[in-house]
Amino acid sequence: MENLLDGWGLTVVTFSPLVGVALMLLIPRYQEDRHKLVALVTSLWVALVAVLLLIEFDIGHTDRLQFAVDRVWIDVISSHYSMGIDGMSLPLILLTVLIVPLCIVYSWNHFPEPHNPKAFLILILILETGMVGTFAAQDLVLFFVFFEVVLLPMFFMIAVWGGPNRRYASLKFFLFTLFGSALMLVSFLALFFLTGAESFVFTDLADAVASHGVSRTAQLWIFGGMFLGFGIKVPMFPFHTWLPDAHTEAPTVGSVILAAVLLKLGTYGFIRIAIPILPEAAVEWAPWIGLLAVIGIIYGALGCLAQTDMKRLIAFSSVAHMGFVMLGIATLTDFGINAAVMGMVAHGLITGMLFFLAGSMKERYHTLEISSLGGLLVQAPRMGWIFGLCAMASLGLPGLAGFWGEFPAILSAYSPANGVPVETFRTFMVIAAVGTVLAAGYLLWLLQRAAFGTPPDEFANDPHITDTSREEWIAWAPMLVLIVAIGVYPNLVFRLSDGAVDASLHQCLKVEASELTAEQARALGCADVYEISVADEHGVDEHAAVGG
Amino acid sequence: MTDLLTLAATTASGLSLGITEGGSWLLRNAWLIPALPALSFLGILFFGKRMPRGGSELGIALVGIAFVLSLLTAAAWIDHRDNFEGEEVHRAVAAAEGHAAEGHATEGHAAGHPSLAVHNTVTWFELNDVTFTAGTLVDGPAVMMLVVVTLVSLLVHVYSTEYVAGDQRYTHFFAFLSLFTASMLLLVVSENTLQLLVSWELVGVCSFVLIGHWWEEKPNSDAALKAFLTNRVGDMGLIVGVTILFFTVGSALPGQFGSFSIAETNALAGAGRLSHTALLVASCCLMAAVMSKSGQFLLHTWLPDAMAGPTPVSALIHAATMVVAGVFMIARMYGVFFEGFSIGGSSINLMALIGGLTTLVGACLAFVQRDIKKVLAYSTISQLGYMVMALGVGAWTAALFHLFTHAFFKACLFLGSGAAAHAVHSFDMKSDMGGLRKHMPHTYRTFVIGSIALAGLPPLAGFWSKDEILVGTGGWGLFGGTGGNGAYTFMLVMGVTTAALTAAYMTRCIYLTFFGEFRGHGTPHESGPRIVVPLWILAGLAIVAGLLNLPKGFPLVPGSLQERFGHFVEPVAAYFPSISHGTPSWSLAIASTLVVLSGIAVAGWYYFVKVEAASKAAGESLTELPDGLTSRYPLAKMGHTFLVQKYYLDHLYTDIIAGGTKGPVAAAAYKVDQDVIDGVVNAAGENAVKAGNLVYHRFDQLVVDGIINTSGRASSGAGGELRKIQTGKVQDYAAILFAAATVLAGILIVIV
Amino acid sequence: MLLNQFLLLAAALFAIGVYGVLARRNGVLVLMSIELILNAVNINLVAFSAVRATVGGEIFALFIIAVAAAEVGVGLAMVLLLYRNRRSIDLAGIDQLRG
Amino acid sequence: MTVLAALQGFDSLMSGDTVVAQNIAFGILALVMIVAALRMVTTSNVVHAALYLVIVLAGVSGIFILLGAEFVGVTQVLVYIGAIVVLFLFGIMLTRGALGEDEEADTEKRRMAVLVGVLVLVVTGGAVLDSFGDAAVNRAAPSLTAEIGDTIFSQYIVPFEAVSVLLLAALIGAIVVARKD
Repeated sequence: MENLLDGWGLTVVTFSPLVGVALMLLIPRYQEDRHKLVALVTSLWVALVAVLLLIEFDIGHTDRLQFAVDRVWIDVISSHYSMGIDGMSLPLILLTVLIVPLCIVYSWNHFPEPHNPKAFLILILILETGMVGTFAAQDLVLFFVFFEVVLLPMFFMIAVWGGPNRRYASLKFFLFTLFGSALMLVSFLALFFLTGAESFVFTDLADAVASHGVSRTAQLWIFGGMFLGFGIKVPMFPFHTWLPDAHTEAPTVGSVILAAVLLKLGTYGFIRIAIPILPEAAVEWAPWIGLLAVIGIIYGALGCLAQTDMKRLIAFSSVAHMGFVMLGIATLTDFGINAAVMGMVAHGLITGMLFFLAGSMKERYHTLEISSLGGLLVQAPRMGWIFGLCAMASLGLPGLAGFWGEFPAILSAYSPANGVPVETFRTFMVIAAVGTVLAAGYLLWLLQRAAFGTPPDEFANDPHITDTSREEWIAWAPMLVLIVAIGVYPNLVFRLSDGAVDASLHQCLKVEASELTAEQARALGCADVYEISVADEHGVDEHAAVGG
Repeated sequence: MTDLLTLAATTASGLSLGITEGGSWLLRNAWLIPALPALSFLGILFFGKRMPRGGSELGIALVGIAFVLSLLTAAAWIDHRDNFEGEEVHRAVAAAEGHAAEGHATEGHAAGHPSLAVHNTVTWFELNDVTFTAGTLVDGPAVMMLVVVTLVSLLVHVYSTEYVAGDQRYTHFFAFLSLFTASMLLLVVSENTLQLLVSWELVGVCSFVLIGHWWEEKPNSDAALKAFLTNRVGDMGLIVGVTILFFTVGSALPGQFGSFSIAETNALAGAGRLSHTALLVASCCLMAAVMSKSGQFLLHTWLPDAMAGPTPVSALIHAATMVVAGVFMIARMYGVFFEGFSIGGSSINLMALIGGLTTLVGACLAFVQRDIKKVLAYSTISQLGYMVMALGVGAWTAALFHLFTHAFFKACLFLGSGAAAHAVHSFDMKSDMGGLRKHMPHTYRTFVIGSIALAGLPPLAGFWSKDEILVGTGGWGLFGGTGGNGAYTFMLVMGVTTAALTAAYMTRCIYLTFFGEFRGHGTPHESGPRIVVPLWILAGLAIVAGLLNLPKGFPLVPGSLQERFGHFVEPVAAYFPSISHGTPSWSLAIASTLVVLSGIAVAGWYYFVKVEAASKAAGESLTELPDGLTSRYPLAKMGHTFLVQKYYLDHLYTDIIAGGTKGPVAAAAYKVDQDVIDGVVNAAGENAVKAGNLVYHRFDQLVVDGIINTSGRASSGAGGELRKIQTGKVQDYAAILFAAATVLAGILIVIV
Repeated sequence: MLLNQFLLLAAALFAIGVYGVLARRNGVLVLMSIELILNAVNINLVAFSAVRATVGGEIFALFIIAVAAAEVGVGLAMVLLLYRNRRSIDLAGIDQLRG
Repeated sequence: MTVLAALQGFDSLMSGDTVVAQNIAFGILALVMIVAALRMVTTSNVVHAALYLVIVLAGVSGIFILLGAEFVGVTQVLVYIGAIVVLFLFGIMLTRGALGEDEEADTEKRRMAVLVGVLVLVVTGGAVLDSFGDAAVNRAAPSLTAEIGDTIFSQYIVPFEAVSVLLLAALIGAIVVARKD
């Protein structure tokens, strides 16, 4: 078992959903039960292998790349089929592998219109491959391939099973992300050619950048390209307008997967590719990313307050949440990025649940207009209280997972990595704290209008507003348990991600600038990073000495 | 912090923290006390419906056990306080840059044995080689609060089995009551600020759920929302304050990224190792949190609305426990506040000012309320103001003692008002009450005892604690008493006037509720034993509690019995700043009693004489003189409406700030989002389409197609011409054939 | 004797043959002119065979004679058919295959 | 230019004695053939044209004999004159002779034909004169028919068979095309 997982583990996890898809293609369309069975079995099998990976995972050194496999893939462009996971990618893979079977169970006997379970389940499985692949890829080209593979099924899911103006929404989603990833690809290539690294694997690129010392402006531009590619996916402030449309139009399962995992590809891209490979550029960009993140928080919250449609409100809330995650990343500190990883996992679970709830309410009330909802707690008490719990988790109540995503981010914003302007980040911290209040505002206001009060007369004695059904319970129970478990004992995630985050951050970002003498700085290879911070603190003369 | 510190026996290098790992089993395992109600919460949540008494019996049982445990812990603490000889924990500290010598920390203690807090932690999670611990820090104030919270919670549990009897969400109510008690107890024993923050917000959530217990009606859920959001505003301050402290402590400890530990923070603050500005900013932020949680002046608007919740909830949460969480937090972090607001030296600081203002504001507003619970709510606000003012002027023990006594008589008043309202099915004194003393004797007697204690007449608890605070202000120095930490004369004046106002509005309340004719419908009758017994227990405590802290030099009682409360509760350790205690003065005691009596007299005269006569003359039970003072003078009238409008603060918050952000600002932001950003995107889309059309119609059709078409036409034209050659005659073909062949041959020859 | 004499003669015959093909309206006469052209070619062949004193050219000439015979056979058959259908063998009138 | 070269060639011609006889014979034959050919293409009477064709073919056979290729000359007479011209006569007879005067094509067509003919003559003549300036044809002995036979059945056996097949095909074709039914 030991070596089997080591060599093949990741490839199995990534590609077995495709095997499932192949199987399902053989089965004719009208045998729906068989389709559902195959899809569920495949996703459970993937989950099982992932759990095996977790068990075999060496908790001691989460920073090391484990289960790595590295074969030459396309030698012409020297890209390797190199996969591997460490502390940062494992939690996200586990999240993906958990969400997909739950989605399949959730839509067991109420598939969205037009009724075509075969195509729907195939799309979900392809999505799963794309997502797991992206998190496990250690090669830029491979990463980009999986990054794009994810795009298509989601486009079709929105375009085919979406709401009224799904065409506009799916097209907007597709073009927006494609635009971003095109720029990202340009910067990947620029990175590869400028540094002359011998392969696209992250580690080679990082060493190449470190040794060759690509010119600062080039680094800035490359980081800019990546920032745009990932920023659109996150989504960050100015590039977020595709998210509300995509969510309002997507079918329930579609928006759950979109919210739970797809948004994480962007942030994961930052912490896996952008920051480790280009630390100097990261330091230069950090204040801008922080600024956009903070604007995102406030902007998302205000957006939520103005919404009339529940799903659109939840979509805006995830803009705000991802703002916190990006703030954590922008600080470039251990704390911040750990908070980001935790934030990703927590947001995935909580917003996934919220979208599940929105979907169930849409099935019962056939509308998500908040003004026509109400009295959920009267008619469906259990679902009402689950909705209450998720709202509380979403606004960052301590004791639930949301808090551990937001609080350390705010904490780390107080003292960002050296070279990053401290005062600006402290103002960001205060604004983010204001964000938590706004978050409480819009969520509880939603809870009050949707759950409290008495049901409006049109639904008062509506027979099929039933309480949570069996599938819903099965689909939701694991997520609820996890939300509470991670909330009470956050070490579940921190233990995994801490080592990896520590390793991914460049030495110069972490070490205290003041304690470092000039020679040490040059030895560590962060002359220019140090140079930046030096220029801030010690004035020009010191700078000249070190820079020389 | 990291599995604590050099357990050096002697006071070796480094700062002593005034905490110990030793102590009796009970003190070390104080985490059991919060764990029990948490257990009962889970039990009721999952199995409540199936229990015979709907889960309340489990709740009462476990809170009862917790109460017994707290009593035992108190006993263990009393023993530990005086004769615990274990070693004190020390912490290596960064080189002191020119701060006062090591001695600063130790000399400040009053004489006597140092009270070492019992410290017991377990690692919660690790980040960036910083271990975050969760654990308990048991010392004087913690033990006191444990006892108070568990006692009041137990009585409220018993009380609400009858009060909430018929409610359809009976089990749900008890579940959250237990969760609230658990989180409050967790807050009380929390060892570090992170744990404090967590339990602080948990308590906020429980109050949200309990206030909104009857969430069918909109006002109830509005009140719950308002309470939670105002608390969240305060929590914002708490988060920022905690962050600042985390990193300031981190910079003072060598090789340490940061630490949440309360003991460390206070000890370092006390030893002057933390920068004053950081402490000041942190104290202001934490003050914001206190203002929201303990209903201080600017953020108090949620407390009166919180009365929308069931009365046991108001009694437990909004009188005895949650609202004092803010005061307890100040007491807990007193090292930071003492240094931050430099309470020791100055004549006025933010905390004292806010406290004083709140007392006055609360008392004035209590005058104009119709709803009995609102009166008590505003009175709670004003008493909390007292405590915060006491802490602001440095009278730490007086504040905690007042908290202790206030918990009892305020809970008694609330439960009494609940009993009365339960009987007449309404809270409105003016329309539905009056003359209840005949129908509900027990409630009447306990209510009067509670009011006397609240007003502060000598034998009862209120007098002792309020007097201590007034002494503590040090302002009385002008009249012979020695001041406490600073001459806070202004605070003294506010304190005394409030004492008078308190007495006055309580007399009004008693008259409107229990005297005159019964204005309601139906016949009110005394509540059952499960309500009356808790009332009597609390009334008894209200009487007895004052004796716990008799001032020094009190004639009748031997020295060993004086100031027991202060002795056991006030910590004498490194983590607690050295505060000077004012010496009580007889003249102040007499003066304050006279002021209280005058308050009662005025109100009594107005109601018992004038209104009684007017109602006798009018033949029906009046609640105020028809042409009273306020109706005659426009200025008084304006003052009256100003008070009734609660200083228009509510209007300011709900409509302008909350309504503003909710309505127009959010709409504007969303409009920006839709028009500007989406506009940009859509515009980009449309322009792309337009450009596409332009390119298509202009360029593509005309130019490119043009070329192709012309070439097409040309070729067909040419084709047409060439067709003529195809005459069909063989000879012509042959001719062309030969001609072409020869021409080609010719060319070939010429070239080759 | 100069080789040129024979080649010039062949060229002349060839030219007259071409003229005959192009100018004459009678199908049979056109065939005759074709025979003329073929003979011109034969002359060339034999002339070259003589210059090289090999028999290759002569053999080829023989083949050409055979082919010419076949060709006349078929040609006349067609002309006959044409005649039967159109009562006239005037080549100018046959232009159904016009473009 | 090429014409001059040709004239010089002639005077060398005149000098030799045996050669002279041959040249005279060639001259007469050539003249007769050219006149007959011209007459053939210009006469309006089809039968006359056929007869002129006979004269030309006979001239050609003479030329062959002059060039030493007796076997070919004899086959020429045998096949061409004997068979093909007779065939032509049959053709003329079957198509009722000239049906009146076979008047010349309209002048425009004839002028074009003359033009093409002259063009062909000039180009081929020029090419010939230019490339074969003064190559002489003086055969030691006429070619041996045996030798022709041997090479036909050794080197050219494939074309020989092909021609036989061709003749068969032509035969059948002619019959099929010209069949009455």
